[in-house]
Amino acid sequence: MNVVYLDNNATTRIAPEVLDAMMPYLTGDYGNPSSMHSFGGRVAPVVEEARGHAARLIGASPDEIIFTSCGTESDNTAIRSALAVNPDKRHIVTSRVEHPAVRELCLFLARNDYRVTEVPVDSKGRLDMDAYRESLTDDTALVTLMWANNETGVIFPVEEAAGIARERGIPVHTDAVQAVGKVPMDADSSGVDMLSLSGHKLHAPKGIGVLYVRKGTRFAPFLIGGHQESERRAGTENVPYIAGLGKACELALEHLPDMNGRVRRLRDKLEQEITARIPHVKINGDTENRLPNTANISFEYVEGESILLMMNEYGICASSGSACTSGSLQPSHVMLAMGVPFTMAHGSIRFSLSIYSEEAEIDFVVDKLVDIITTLRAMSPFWNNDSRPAAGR
Amino acid sequence: MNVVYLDNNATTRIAPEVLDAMMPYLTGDYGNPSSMHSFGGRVAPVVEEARGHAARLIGASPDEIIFTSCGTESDNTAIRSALAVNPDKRHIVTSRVEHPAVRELCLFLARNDYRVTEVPVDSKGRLDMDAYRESLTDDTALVTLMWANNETGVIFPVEEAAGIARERGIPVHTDAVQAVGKVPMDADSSGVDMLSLSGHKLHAPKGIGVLYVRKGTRFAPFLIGGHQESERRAGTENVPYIAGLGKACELALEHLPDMNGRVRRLRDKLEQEITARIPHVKINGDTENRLPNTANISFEYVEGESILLMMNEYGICASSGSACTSGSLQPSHVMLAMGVPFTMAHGSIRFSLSIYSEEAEIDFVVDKLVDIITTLRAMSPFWNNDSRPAAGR
Amino acid sequence: MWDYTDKVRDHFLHPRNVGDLENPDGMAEVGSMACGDALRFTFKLDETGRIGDARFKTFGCASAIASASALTEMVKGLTVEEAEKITNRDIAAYLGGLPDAKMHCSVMGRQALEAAIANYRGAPAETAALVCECFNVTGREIEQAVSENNLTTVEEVTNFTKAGGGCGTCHEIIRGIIDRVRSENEVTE
Amino acid sequence: MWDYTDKVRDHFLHPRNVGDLENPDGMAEVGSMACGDALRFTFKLDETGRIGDARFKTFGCASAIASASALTEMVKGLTVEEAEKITNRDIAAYLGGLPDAKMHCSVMGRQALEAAIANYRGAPAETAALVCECFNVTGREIEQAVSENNLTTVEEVTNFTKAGGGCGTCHEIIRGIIDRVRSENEVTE
Ligand SMILES: Cc1ncc(COP(=O)(O)O)c(C=O)c1O
Ligand SMILES: Cc1ncc(COP(=O)(O)O)c(C=O)c1O
Ligand code: FES
Ligand code: FES
Repeated sequence: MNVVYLDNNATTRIAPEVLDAMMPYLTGDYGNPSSMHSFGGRVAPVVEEARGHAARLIGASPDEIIFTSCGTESDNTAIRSALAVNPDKRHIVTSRVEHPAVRELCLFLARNDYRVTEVPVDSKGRLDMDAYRESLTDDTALVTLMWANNETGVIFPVEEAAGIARERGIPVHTDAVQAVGKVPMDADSSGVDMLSLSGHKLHAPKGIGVLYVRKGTRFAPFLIGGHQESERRAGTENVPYIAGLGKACELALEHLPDMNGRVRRLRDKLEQEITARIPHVKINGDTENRLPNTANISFEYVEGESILLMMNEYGICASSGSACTSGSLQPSHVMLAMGVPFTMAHGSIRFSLSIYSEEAEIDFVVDKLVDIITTLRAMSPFWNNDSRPAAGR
Repeated sequence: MNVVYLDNNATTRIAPEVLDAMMPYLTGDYGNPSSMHSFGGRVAPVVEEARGHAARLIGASPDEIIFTSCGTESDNTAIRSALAVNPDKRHIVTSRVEHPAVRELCLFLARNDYRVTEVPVDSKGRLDMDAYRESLTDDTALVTLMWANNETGVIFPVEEAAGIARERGIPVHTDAVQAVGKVPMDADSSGVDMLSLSGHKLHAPKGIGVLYVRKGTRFAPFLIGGHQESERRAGTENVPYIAGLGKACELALEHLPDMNGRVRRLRDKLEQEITARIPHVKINGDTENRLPNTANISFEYVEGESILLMMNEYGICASSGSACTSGSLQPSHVMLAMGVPFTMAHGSIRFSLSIYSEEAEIDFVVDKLVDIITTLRAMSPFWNNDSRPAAGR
Repeated sequence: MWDYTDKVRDHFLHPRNVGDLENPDGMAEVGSMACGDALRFTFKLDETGRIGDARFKTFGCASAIASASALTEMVKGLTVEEAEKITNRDIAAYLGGLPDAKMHCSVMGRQALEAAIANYRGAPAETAALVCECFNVTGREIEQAVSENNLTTVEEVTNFTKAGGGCGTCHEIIRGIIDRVRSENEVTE
Repeated sequence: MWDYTDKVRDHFLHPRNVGDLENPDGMAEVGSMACGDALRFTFKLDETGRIGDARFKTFGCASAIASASALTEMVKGLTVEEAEKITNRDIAAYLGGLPDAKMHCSVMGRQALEAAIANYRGAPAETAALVCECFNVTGREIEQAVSENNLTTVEEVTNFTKAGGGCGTCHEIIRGIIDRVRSENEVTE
């Protein structure tokens, strides 16, 4: 069965060019870049070349790039570092809709001697800037706000938020894992001090990430041990994945126009056709300010897992909330924070496209969804067979 | 030029079978194992199969295996966890010869409200068991001792040490990164509570590790975020490397007899020929209790980097101390802890073999070393041309 | 999907006995939209006093649908007394097992069965599916309030029943109830 | 190796002017085994008063060897006054640059040059290579103590000079000195 993969916010295929870039280091060229023999040493420039590509993609300089093992590690490192270098400050500002890699850590810290303010969002997932401004205190050690939301694609005004924080001398971290490679980005002028990205969201493998740390930012390493990454992240370098991530960053920069042109149009078509052909659906999130590849759509009166599994029968891959929250009965914290009613939150599906997505796939998905939603609604006690909600019976 | 790779304690080649096991997940099968579609879900069993292989290799059960991003992360996680679950105890017992992934963290903790006892070793690198026994206090939160030393291959009596600690209710972690796959191991009966291993020391790639946590051991995660690894290690699973590590563990178990038979004999031959043909050399470390693949040899009156770089001209890869410490002027902390005199410490070279090592390579290395040491000694102010030390002039 | 049995998969993709029975001998509604799953279950006895037909409608995940489908199959041909002995474990077993995290689906089936039997024995039909979780208000209560008082807005419903006065997630459903009751009234008027 | 220039590599693999000059006009020893690098440098003037020959022996890493080799080449043909102007940066530049972490090798070269010129101008030959770091004792001091007092064990040397009374890492070298001095004495006796 052909797979129609519209779950690229969960993870992406490894680009063939990326695999090619990795292969030498998965085969003959397995040396340790820290070694004193040239068999190992000759892979050190490979790491530096990749660092250059990562820097270019996000508008940073190479020495501001630290390779990590994933987006989660980048996020954890940034947050722990900001707290470690500023031990007297005990307050963190974040949002209600962060990825668990930020949110769960903040919740953990809130149980361990920190105060955490989760700035709310409105029904479109937009950050409440007034609440944000008011949340900042003299005790605030860190602002951590995601650049773009993984479930809805909604883009936060991170640069504006960073400006406000910087005026008060508060360091800013942004989880840009979903934004990097989908929208243009210039870390240098953004005002943020730290920025996380993850390889597997941009056609590099799972298990490699980057933490950008602005030059001059005080930093405390998270993984402590050897001297790798200029003493900022210990552990033998994952040379194959670093080489792959470098290539992926290079490609992502090239593909930005396709992402924001063709892919965006495909996403828009998907949404338009679905809303045209299926009653009682709703697009979640601020459609004005969104990643070009993400559509979060609620199908009222039916439940998400059932939709996913019926789509699965046709080889269609998507997700309900984020991959992490799928399988739980609670609607995702993002939907809850946006105040999406349960009737719709339970039936929200995220479709996330990539540069590999094609128009025929979109047409196929829309056709199948019409059937699936009809079938499921026919089974729903909240739906009458004459295509009306039967709410409350 | 042919490469003669005798630096397997630094890193190893990826076994072809391991690469084969990884390839599906680097190409078509790129799904996220946490996804609700079978394209992602079908890779979840791959992760579990790998967990089984890792468990079998070290004598554990699969649910005691947590996949991490490297040996350093495993070590950091174990140590941080032990302290986190026992916040009232402020004392750590370790040895003087640990890898930086343990040692640097302990030194960091010693600067941050912990007391650290580094148990000494004797001139052969053997743990001082009396000092160890005396070091344990009611305030001791953790004992962390390496199973085998990366520079000398000396094996610590970890099981005996663990027994002593357990009698006092003190949790024990062992950095078994160098030991796993080289000597038989049974975590279950070993008495240790936590054990670290790293993939790239056993023919899996760099950037994947395991932390074994004995069932019932209280545990605090290090990376906080999503629900992966049964809530014990957040971050999207590195499926290709996990699959590769599983295969590598399976192979390592198969190859244990070769490692402890043929490879050990090759190592012994290397040492015997070198001591027979080159004057003023010394084997460092307890030759009775050593990894079968490691030889640490001091060439008096010459300096290690020079030896390495001359060997490099012949394509011979080895290292001076550990890869991490190479390039620094100080002899490694391991040599210093063993009290190896500077005359010998600076000229100590580690040769580390693998199951891919061949006899012809050993012969080649010995031949070349005879020339190299002669050349360098002819340049040394501490050596007379009549093959005698000229010390003190 | 990969940790569902083939039987679950079959009952999810090809559910048996979907629908509502007219004039059922027993009926019940359990769960709620807020919980993430809800089930309406009806049955009818045949001339021999055994359960001749049973139907369900489910809002929920694959295993909720499969559990309800299984339940309808399992009860057919049983006496009410026999059916009463079916436990949630029986439902799960019938499906070849359910993942731990999904056992509550079989529990919901068992609850619906129990409530429908109680209804058969004279208890008021349990259409007690909660609409407003915040204030514990069922659909029937809202229906009654709307129809008896001719309510037309959510605000009014909140005033009469408290429903909708909390988090607000039930507003859509309340609006739906109002629409339905009013259209029914129009017909009868 | 990969961050050494080709010139460093060349001077390391093919060092120029290795050895000791007999009856040098200037000589010096700097560094120590404990430090990880040491250099003995000697030069001789030719009939025109220029440096006609220069030799080195180095214990150290590739860049230490290359720096010493470079130094011997650089000074040849210069007057002492001209040679005196050579800085450690000049040595590094001659080699096409040195990695930051290795600049100390060029510094050692410069120090040896300076000390050898001082020796040429009448200062005692600086064979001051430290043997015992703990107590700052040079090889010459130990040599003297051994030969003047006929010492035969490291313990005795420690008693006389303190050398060897600390970490003990210098014991081997002290033993070497004892052996050498005694064998020289045997010859002369
Ligand atoms: C004993 C020991 N512990 C820990 C490590 C760290 O492992 P990794 O490089 O995978 O972080 C190494 C090797 O580098 C090692 O030899
Ligand atoms: C917004 C966001 N942050 C962080 C992460 C975590 O990245 P990783 O899975 O590489 O740890 C993800 C994806 O999983 C994400 O979408
Ligand atoms: S569910 Fe009705 S107000 Fe919250
Ligand atoms: S160097 Fe001589 S005793 Fe330490």
